[in-house]
Amino acid sequence: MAERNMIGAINLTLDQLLAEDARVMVFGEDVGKNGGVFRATEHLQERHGEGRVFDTPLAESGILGMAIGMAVGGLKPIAEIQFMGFLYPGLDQLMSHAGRLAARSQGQVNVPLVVRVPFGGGIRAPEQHADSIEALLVHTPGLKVVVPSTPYDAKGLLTAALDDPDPVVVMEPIRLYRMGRQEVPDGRYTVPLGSARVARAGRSLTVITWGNMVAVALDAAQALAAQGEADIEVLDLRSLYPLDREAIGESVNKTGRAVVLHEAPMTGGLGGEVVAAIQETAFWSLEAPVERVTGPDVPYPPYAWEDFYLPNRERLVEAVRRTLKD
Amino acid sequence: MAERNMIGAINLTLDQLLAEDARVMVFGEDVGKNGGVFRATEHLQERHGEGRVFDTPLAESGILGMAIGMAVGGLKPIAEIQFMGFLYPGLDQLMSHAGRLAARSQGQVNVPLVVRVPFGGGIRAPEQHADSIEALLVHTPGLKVVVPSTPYDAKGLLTAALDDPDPVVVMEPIRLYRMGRQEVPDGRYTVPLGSARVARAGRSLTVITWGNMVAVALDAAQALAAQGEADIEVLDLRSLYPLDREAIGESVNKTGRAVVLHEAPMTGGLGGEVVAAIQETAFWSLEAPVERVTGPDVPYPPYAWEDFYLPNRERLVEAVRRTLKD
Amino acid sequence: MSERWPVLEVLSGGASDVPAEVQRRLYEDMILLRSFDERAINLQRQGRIGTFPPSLGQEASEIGSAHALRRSDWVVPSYRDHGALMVHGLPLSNVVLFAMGRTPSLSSALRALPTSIPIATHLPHAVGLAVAAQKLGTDDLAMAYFGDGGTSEGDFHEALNFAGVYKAPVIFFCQNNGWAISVPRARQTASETLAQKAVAYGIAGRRVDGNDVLAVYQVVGEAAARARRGEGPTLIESLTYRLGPHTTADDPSRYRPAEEYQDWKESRDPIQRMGGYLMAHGLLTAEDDQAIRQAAQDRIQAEVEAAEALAPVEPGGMFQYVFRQPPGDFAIQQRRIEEAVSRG
Amino acid sequence: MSERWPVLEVLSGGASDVPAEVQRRLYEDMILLRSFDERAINLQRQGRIGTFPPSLGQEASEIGSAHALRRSDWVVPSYRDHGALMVHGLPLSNVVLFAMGRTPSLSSALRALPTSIPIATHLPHAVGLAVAAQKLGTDDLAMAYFGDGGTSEGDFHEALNFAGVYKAPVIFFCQNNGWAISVPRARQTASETLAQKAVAYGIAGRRVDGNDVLAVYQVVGEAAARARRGEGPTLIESLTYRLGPHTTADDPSRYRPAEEYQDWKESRDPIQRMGGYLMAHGLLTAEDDQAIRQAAQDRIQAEVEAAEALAPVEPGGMFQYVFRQPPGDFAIQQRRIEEAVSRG
Ligand SMILES: Cc1ncc(C[n+]2csc(CCOP(=O)(O)OP(=O)(O)O)c2C)c(N)n1
Ligand SMILES: Cc1ncc(C[n+]2csc(CCOP(=O)(O)OP(=O)(O)O)c2C)c(N)n1
Ligand SMILES: [Mg+2]
Ligand SMILES: [Mg+2]
Repeated sequence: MAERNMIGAINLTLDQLLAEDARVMVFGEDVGKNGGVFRATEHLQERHGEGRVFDTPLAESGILGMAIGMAVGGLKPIAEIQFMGFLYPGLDQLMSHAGRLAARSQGQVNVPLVVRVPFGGGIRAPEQHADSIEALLVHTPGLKVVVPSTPYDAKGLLTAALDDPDPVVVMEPIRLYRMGRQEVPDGRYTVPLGSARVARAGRSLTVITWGNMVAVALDAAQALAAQGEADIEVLDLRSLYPLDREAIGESVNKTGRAVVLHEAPMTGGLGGEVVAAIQETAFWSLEAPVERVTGPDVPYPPYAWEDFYLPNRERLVEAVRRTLKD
Repeated sequence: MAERNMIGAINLTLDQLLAEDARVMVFGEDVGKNGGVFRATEHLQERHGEGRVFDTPLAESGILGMAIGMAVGGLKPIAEIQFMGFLYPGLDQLMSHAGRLAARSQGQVNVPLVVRVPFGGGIRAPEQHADSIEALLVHTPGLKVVVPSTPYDAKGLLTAALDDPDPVVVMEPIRLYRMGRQEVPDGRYTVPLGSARVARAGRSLTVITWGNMVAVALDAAQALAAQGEADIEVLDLRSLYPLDREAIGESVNKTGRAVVLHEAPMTGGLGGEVVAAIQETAFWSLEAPVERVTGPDVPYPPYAWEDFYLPNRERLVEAVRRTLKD
Repeated sequence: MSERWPVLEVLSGGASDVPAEVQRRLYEDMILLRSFDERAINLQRQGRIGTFPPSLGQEASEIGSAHALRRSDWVVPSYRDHGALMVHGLPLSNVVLFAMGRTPSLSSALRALPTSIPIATHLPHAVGLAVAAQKLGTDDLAMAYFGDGGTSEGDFHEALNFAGVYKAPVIFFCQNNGWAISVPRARQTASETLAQKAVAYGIAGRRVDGNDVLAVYQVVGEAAARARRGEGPTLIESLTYRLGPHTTADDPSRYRPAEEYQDWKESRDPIQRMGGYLMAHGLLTAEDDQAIRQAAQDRIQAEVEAAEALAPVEPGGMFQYVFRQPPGDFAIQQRRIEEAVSRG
Repeated sequence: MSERWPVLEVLSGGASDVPAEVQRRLYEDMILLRSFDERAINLQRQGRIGTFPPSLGQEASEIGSAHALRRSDWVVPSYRDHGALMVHGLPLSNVVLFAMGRTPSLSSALRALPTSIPIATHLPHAVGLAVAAQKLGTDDLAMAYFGDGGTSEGDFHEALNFAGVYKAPVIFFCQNNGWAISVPRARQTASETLAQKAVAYGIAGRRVDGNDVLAVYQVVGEAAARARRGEGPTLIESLTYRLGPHTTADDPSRYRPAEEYQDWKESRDPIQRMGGYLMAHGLLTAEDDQAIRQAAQDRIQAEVEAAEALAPVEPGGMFQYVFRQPPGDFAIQQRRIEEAVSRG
């Protein structure tokens, strides 16, 4: 067991998955010699050969479409899309095919595909390098979607995604790749799909979030605790589809108040689904309206505006205070 | 003024818009000689010439990408995507470009584009001919999205979409194309974007819906009224982005209870946004949890299952009863 | 340009070296397919099935191409390829069930993907299947079916480009039937032939008379042999014609010149041509022909009856196959619908 | 195949008939671009700007191509085309502002789209702009810029195909700089040249020495004349080389052979080649050269200062341009953020 950051944990996991099963293939743009633009696949081509770890032409629909065929054909593809903002030209393959082939074939075919996609803001990147489109994927029938916020979960969820017989998109928060280290077991383990994690237990209010925003929530919780203002529970969803509605209900039934936090634009964001889930599982416990703290309904802005765009501790604390007041 | 069905109203509107402004162009797959697979563009090529009404190659990204360029270049394109289930390969153009070009250019460029897309179920069509992906479009910054449920609104919203300086997707409910007629003025009028319509006023509970499902809601409301069970208000959103949050709040603050009804799958569907909007505008009036009656989280099934998939009067009535009981 | 892309014909030449029993089998299957499509159109008119896409006129392309494959090869079909799938082993009753809205596609336990309705977006899957065959060390290949309209989609491009880069054992079999619903081939692309699009990917391109079943059989056989030898992909343009409507919901008289249709129907019908050829070479008599047609009718009747004999569907069916490991939500959603059904 | 796709060169031949002042202007602009890129890399190292994509080595392609256009033509650029935009009229201070994260793109009041970061998906826009010019009855054209990697995207295909069908006045200017980040041209596609991809669309294809500014100027000029005459689109493959990193965030030594780089740098530098040519033809002296370089530095200094002098951004800026007619929600969302900022 060693301390690793998230990118190190992912690199280790890919290395181990490649080693344990010859059917595992890792591919995408610049994943070979270059080791990926974030170095998630560093040294993997050297170790496992060009037949197993390889570059593709620059075409996201081609990558995902080929990956689907490979999965059906008996391999275990792990495809990388370089940034979530470049998943758009490949969405059709997920929406028309990856998510439908099992149903379309009445179970004759299934698609054990893993797609890794770095996403989210906070690194002062150029345009379209910081998008978060989990809401679109979660609304796509037939897909599973997970998002780790710790190195430990990054390894466990990626391994679980590979083991899962259905297509799974693993969203990796770019800003967390190198932020903080954690003990990550060397051996194989999985974090089950569909299970949220209580990142901090508390009694006054539940903040429900995922990805980058978990750190913001923990930070706000600590600040509010330090001032003796509130004892916040932070629920890290980890799995966006399946959604752990039970964990949501349990937490909000306990605290009676909730704020949903995400970086994607508000309207049509997954926050709405979480609010609806609260409504359906914890209505009678609710003591105040559920607020959403999110990015505004605008394209992710150039980085001079990034700090205004991204929900931060201040905005979350204000929302928590409003929600506690009611 | 004459009685028209929705497809007739659309055909008339396109004809008039083409006649009144030489910059208007109508194009897509099979819209020319064939008049469109639903006949929305029937006779338009004959009347306005091949320069104004024309077929494209079979490529949705090409259609929308070219349309964007045409809009920037000084034309007023009205592009047709044959079915919403075939919008997927063109989504990138809406998500990476149509919705961003104004912001990306800091207002130097704008995209006065109209995209017409037949959508939704109920006509026993083959696979992928019945999808409803409004939630994906509404979550795309920079796009506006409208959906008529009457011939009158079909004309007024389409005209308003053309007048609007921003990109607008007009979703047309296939099942309503030829279902029922209504007086539709011959002259030009608009139905403003962003304004919901009270399709039926009532006091006991609000059903919030759009498109095909408006008919189901009105039907259920009538049944419940006939039995003296409840007096349902039906709010037809008409405009999904901008969303008329005021109308939602006003209605639910009046009735104290709401059910959201849509045909798309539940998880991540626009129903969540509506529930959140209610939470934010009418929490203190709520006397029962808001329920959602929607399609299940599965790909739209083959038509033998269509009646099980689509929300219907029975399911809505049950949800209303549950909500009234609390 | 087109002189660089000659159209392979066989029927117009001398005797073929394809074994007589294969020739005969090709003919029988073309008749079976034609008879099936005619029957399906009838069933649709009677309201017993829904929208149906017949392959009338394209029998030589469908049957000839599929006969050139092995059962272990992957067929990656579009919505119009029940003919090819039938040759690959698909029971015709599945086609009826599909048109009855009881399955979302032509799915089967064969080495075949379910039929794909979105145009050309299945082509990358064929590349992936071919890459899988390659990496798993077999000499199987994948063959994707699509139409002239399909060549315009971005996925056509991405698939052929990937296939070229990986030298994948894949055949892109394009049935150029002259029309994409109402859009004629000449408005689909300005390239003189579709085969020449292979140049863009550094792969082989071939044109074949798609109404000449022996030529189709030969050209696909050659491409398959090349693929198995590791020489990479081939794009085949099979020149044929859709004699029927696009689907039973379409009316081609709105857009298609009557003379064009008459010409293809009267002088280039693939079944007549092969029938004439077989008779000329002493491989078929009028009585044989009669027997083949009768056998086809009988078989189709049995398949239709089998499909129609099935019990109505249950709501649970639409949840059943979406995931191998479904989420907990499914049980709740299914129960709610079942309750409504049992009340309603 | 490549003998069918000869590479146009001019500098290696005799005297050009391009007017001397234009030749000189091409040289000056190449120096300006090179100097700017060097300065930008420096600014990035000092933390004064963010990630920056230099066009080091591609100056002849950028400058030569843009000079062949009229101001009323549309430029449809990728992220690396500040050089072409500068020629079209873009102030260099805009480039600095972009790299400072103050604008999402290089936007301007010119007949140019904002730079596009997603690869090749801007090509259909060029077709649309060209179609608009056509329908509005002008003889303007649109020119899209993109790289070798861009040829793999589906939108490349759809754009070129639409352009062919509509005979649109559009030029597809592909800078084949050998690499798409770390992926070499040979792994991007199996076609021997990129120009030959034109065959797939029935349009013209040309190859040019992209480090020969006079050749680039000529080939684009010819394509533009063809487009204005209504003879349709041209795909141009401009053979060049990226001498710098992909962006300042990239380290090419990880993937690129040092010898390849040395070769291009030492014997094929576009600025050295044009400088030598001008001197050999008596159009440039060493003193001129010195003065040109100094003028470039001065101009760049002024542009950087102008950009850095601007006041910090306000939160409202990110809402300002999303819609011409923004929804009511915007005011509420903006106010909430402004309140948090003023409290924080
Ligand atoms: C992505 C997509 N866009 C549009 C359609 C609607 N559509 C169905 S078939 C068809 C024409 C196809 O023509 P072609 O590829 O030539 O095949 P054919 O039907 O002639 O066999 C169209 C436009 C679709 N199924 N998928
Ligand atoms: C759709 C999309 N996918 C991936 C990327 C990430 N990316 C940025 S530049 C680049 C390589 C581009 O290579 P090329 O087209 O040759 O242009 P060059 O950078 O060499 O000028 C990649 C993969 C992107 N910007 N857009
Ligand atoms: Mg066709
Ligand atoms: Mg390049």
